[in-house]
Amino acid sequence: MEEKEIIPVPDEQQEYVINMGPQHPSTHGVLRLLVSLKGEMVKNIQPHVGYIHSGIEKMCESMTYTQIIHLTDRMDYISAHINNEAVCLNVEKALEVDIPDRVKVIRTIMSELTRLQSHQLWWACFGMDLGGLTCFFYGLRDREKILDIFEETCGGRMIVSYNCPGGLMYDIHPNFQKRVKDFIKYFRKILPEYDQLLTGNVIFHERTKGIGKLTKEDAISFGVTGPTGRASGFSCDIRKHEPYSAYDRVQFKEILFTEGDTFHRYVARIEEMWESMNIIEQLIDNIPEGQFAVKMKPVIKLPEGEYYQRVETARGELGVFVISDGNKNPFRVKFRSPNFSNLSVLNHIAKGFKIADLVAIGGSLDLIIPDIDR
Amino acid sequence: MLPEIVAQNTSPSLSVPWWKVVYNFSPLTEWIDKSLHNAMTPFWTTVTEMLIIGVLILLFYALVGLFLVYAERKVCAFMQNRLGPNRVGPFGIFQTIADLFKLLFKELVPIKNADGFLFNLAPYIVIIASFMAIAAIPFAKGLHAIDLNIGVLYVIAVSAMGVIGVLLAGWSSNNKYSLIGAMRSGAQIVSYELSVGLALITIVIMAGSMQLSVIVEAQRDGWFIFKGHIPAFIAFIVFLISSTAETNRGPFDLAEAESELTAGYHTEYSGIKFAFFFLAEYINMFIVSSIAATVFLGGWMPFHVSHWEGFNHIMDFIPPFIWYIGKTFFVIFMMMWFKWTFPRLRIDQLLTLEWKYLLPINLVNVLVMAFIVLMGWHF
Amino acid sequence: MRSIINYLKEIILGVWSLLKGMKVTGSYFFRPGTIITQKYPSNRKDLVMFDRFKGEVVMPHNEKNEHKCTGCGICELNCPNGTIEIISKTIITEDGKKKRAIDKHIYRLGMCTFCALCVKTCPSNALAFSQKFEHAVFNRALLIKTLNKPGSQLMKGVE
Amino acid sequence: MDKIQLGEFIKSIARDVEIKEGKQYLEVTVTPSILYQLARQLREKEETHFDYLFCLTGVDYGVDLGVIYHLRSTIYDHVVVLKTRTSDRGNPLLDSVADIWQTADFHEREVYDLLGIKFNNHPDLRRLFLDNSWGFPLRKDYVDDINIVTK
Repeated sequence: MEEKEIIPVPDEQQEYVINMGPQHPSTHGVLRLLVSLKGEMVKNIQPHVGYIHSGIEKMCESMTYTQIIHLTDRMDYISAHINNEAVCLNVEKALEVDIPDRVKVIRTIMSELTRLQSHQLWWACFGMDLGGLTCFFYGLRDREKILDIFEETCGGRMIVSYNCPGGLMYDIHPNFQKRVKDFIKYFRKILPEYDQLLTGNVIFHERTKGIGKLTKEDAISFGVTGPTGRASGFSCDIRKHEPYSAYDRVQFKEILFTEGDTFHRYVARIEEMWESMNIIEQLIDNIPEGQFAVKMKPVIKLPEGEYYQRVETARGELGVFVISDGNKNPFRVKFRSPNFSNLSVLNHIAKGFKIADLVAIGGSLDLIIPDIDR
Repeated sequence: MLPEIVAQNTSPSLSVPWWKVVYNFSPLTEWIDKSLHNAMTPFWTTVTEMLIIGVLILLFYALVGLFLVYAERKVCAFMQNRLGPNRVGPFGIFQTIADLFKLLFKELVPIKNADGFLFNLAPYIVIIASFMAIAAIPFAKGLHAIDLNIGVLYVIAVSAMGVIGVLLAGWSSNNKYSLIGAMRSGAQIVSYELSVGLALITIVIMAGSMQLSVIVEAQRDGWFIFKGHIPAFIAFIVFLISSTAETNRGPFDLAEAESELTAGYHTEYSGIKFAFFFLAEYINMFIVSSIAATVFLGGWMPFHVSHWEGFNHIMDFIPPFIWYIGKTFFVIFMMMWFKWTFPRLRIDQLLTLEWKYLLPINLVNVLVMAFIVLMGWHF
Repeated sequence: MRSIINYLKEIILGVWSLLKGMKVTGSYFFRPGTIITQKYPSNRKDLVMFDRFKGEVVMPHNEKNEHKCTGCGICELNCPNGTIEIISKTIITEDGKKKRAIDKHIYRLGMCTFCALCVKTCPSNALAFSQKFEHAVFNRALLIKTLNKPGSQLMKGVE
Repeated sequence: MDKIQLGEFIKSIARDVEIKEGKQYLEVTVTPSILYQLARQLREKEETHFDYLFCLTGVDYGVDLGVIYHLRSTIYDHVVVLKTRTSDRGNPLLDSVADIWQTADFHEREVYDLLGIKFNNHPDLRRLFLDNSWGFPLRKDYVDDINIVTK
């Protein structure tokens, strides 16, 4: 980079540009935002991504389908299980394999647990973004309990690697049901405490209400999905629209708001935690007996064609688009990651607000940077 | 009128129990003063006294700073279901000392294009401001460095000087985050100084004096927070809020807002210079808490309930210094509790809170208080 | 008048919501029983990992220093990131036949992502996960491990 | 609308389209020249109302470079896949749809970054992940001896 000559700029065009990131406490990873300020007011935001671009799509082209699953863990590492499930579902759909009910139910429970722990972590970080550091520890304290459940059954805490084409790597641990039930009982008591600490707080209301409004039309146009999109009234819950696994046999509400501000993005996630607990409670006692995996061929070859599978991760719609040419490696894999689209809306909604609001809005979008960069 | 009260109280009468005599530090300080006068000329006496007091305050300063850092870490840890420091020494009590050594040995990173003189000056201004304020605080009867007749005003004036250091630090660091932090801090202190002053004036109206020792003496038969009905209580709450803001502590820590400005005005500081800012923050907290304790909670005066003689005697038996420290730490605990519970305010909300809520309430409060005092309705 | 009432109501409700928050943190402050901190290095003895915990890949040997690895190389094929390298040799069995056998099963812990594909796909169940989780070493070369012990042999009856 | 109706509708509004019923979605292959017009019509026509572009994929087919658009209507819940390809590897140029669906802004930048397909009328066509001196890694003829290790 050569140094630029300094040219005097007229007053009204002068910008106070700050680099938020790549190392910044509130960008949750190595996201760099080039923020132009006027006083405290944000005039323009340019996101610079790619600091942890790992070329997962390129790597997938030289890997087998079984191996791809374990790469997807590293994309959205907070909802790793759901990413795995997306690839598995895509492969199973392409091969037209019939999956046992047991697998479907376990996958659903695991997905919902993943969603719960992801929202807990988000709540923790969102509280911290707004300056309430205690939230962080409460959120992580409760998240540990889910991670323990994961560790007991899957052997990994965050990066679970529990799915494989045709089912699961291993059966659930004998303690699984008891632990999950204990956790739900515990968390139903704790979640109102979250509300007392943050949701009802007058400072929190002031900080979030009416901040970063996103209309439904913009949400659709920008492809903003997940709780962020649903807070704007964009009905985009894949679990409802294209039910996969066992979502068609459970009763749950799609959380929809119309306001679309930071506060409602927050409330949408809190409500989703309640819904996730409802879903788990409906399924945990009714795990059908049966195999935990279907016997698959050692080398999986998808028939030639294009396959698209959408799932609902904790942050929105994850799409796995596989173009197969009949070989054991895919011809092209595209991951339509929710955070990528959610990031693109940041400039649109945070313009005109203050720096502190930018942090709050960024927190409410719940960005996971490796998922943006892939 | 004022000298009379002081004179009256400094001469111990025989009917007073022995511990009250022991707990009065004025004979001791007077004796030191007299013996120094006998030994040397008045000029050198003053110099020696200044030196002794300076060293004592410095020691006290360092000890309080270290303890408060430890206390804050423990308090926040317990609120967050953690243990806090627990490695260095029993219950981690030497953790802050270890941190101090770490900070002492850390490299002072020179900043490119920074204004070197101001950059180095800023931490000293911040620490001197808090250092000066501590001089006027009465720790026990007869135990303060200087008993100014405008003590309250002096403390407000001096503690507000710290913001100059913050502004200088932000401006001279050649860092955009620091500058935003400093500007925020400037706006914040200018506004909240008003509330602090008005809240104290409410009590000054009641006490009829700005001299801190007189204010404490006036609370012999009841603390002002109880004596002054609701206005005194409101003034206490307002003082608590605005002094939290004045010390740049959460939820008003916008100047260093970690999640927005990384570390605000002290982003570029390292080593001992950073330690100065860090220490000054805690000492400022200590100062505003001790002012709150002195003005509202009766300073070193023990807690008395009228007609409960036995209870009052037991209360009298506790040394005044303990009373003073206890009250101060109660206020400090409240401030820590605030910090570790609430999310941070935004800059415009911070100013809204001051100009739209605290200031009107305060002004009305002062009026009400003046009226109460005029009518003699207080206890 | 109404605006004044609203103004006061706003203040009182605001303060009330703040007090509710303070109740939560305060209640935890006075209940040290809820502390969840683990004093890690000193509680090593009673720190038991779950039996499925994926610490590192090991090759279990029995007391006769025998393992089950035939050196087929399926784990090497299945590994997504080239963690495993198998160096095989040819041995002559008792009945005079030439046979492929394992010389070195090299496992690079630093590259492993603990996906468990090698353990799951091994046809003779020669690999397993250990519960060890303290992997920090001072030299990167120490992370390259040879899983079969020196002088070990294939267990009888494993093909 | 179901797949057949959709296909017939698209045939009625655009010529030179090749319509294939895929396993999942209706796949419509168009030439780059009419892509923008068709996309605009699909978005604006009341009967189709494809207001949600949920995936935009750039593909290197070996010879051709192509882009695949997955469109969905949030009202009717039907999906269509638009495909287009260009054989000009040196200077592939397509029309940007960023003014129809704002999400295409970032997605097209990603495609430009990884495959080198340029988009006309894109508001801010810069590289997204990689720096300017880098090649286009998702192309099949991309070689990188340092960063790509093969066994």
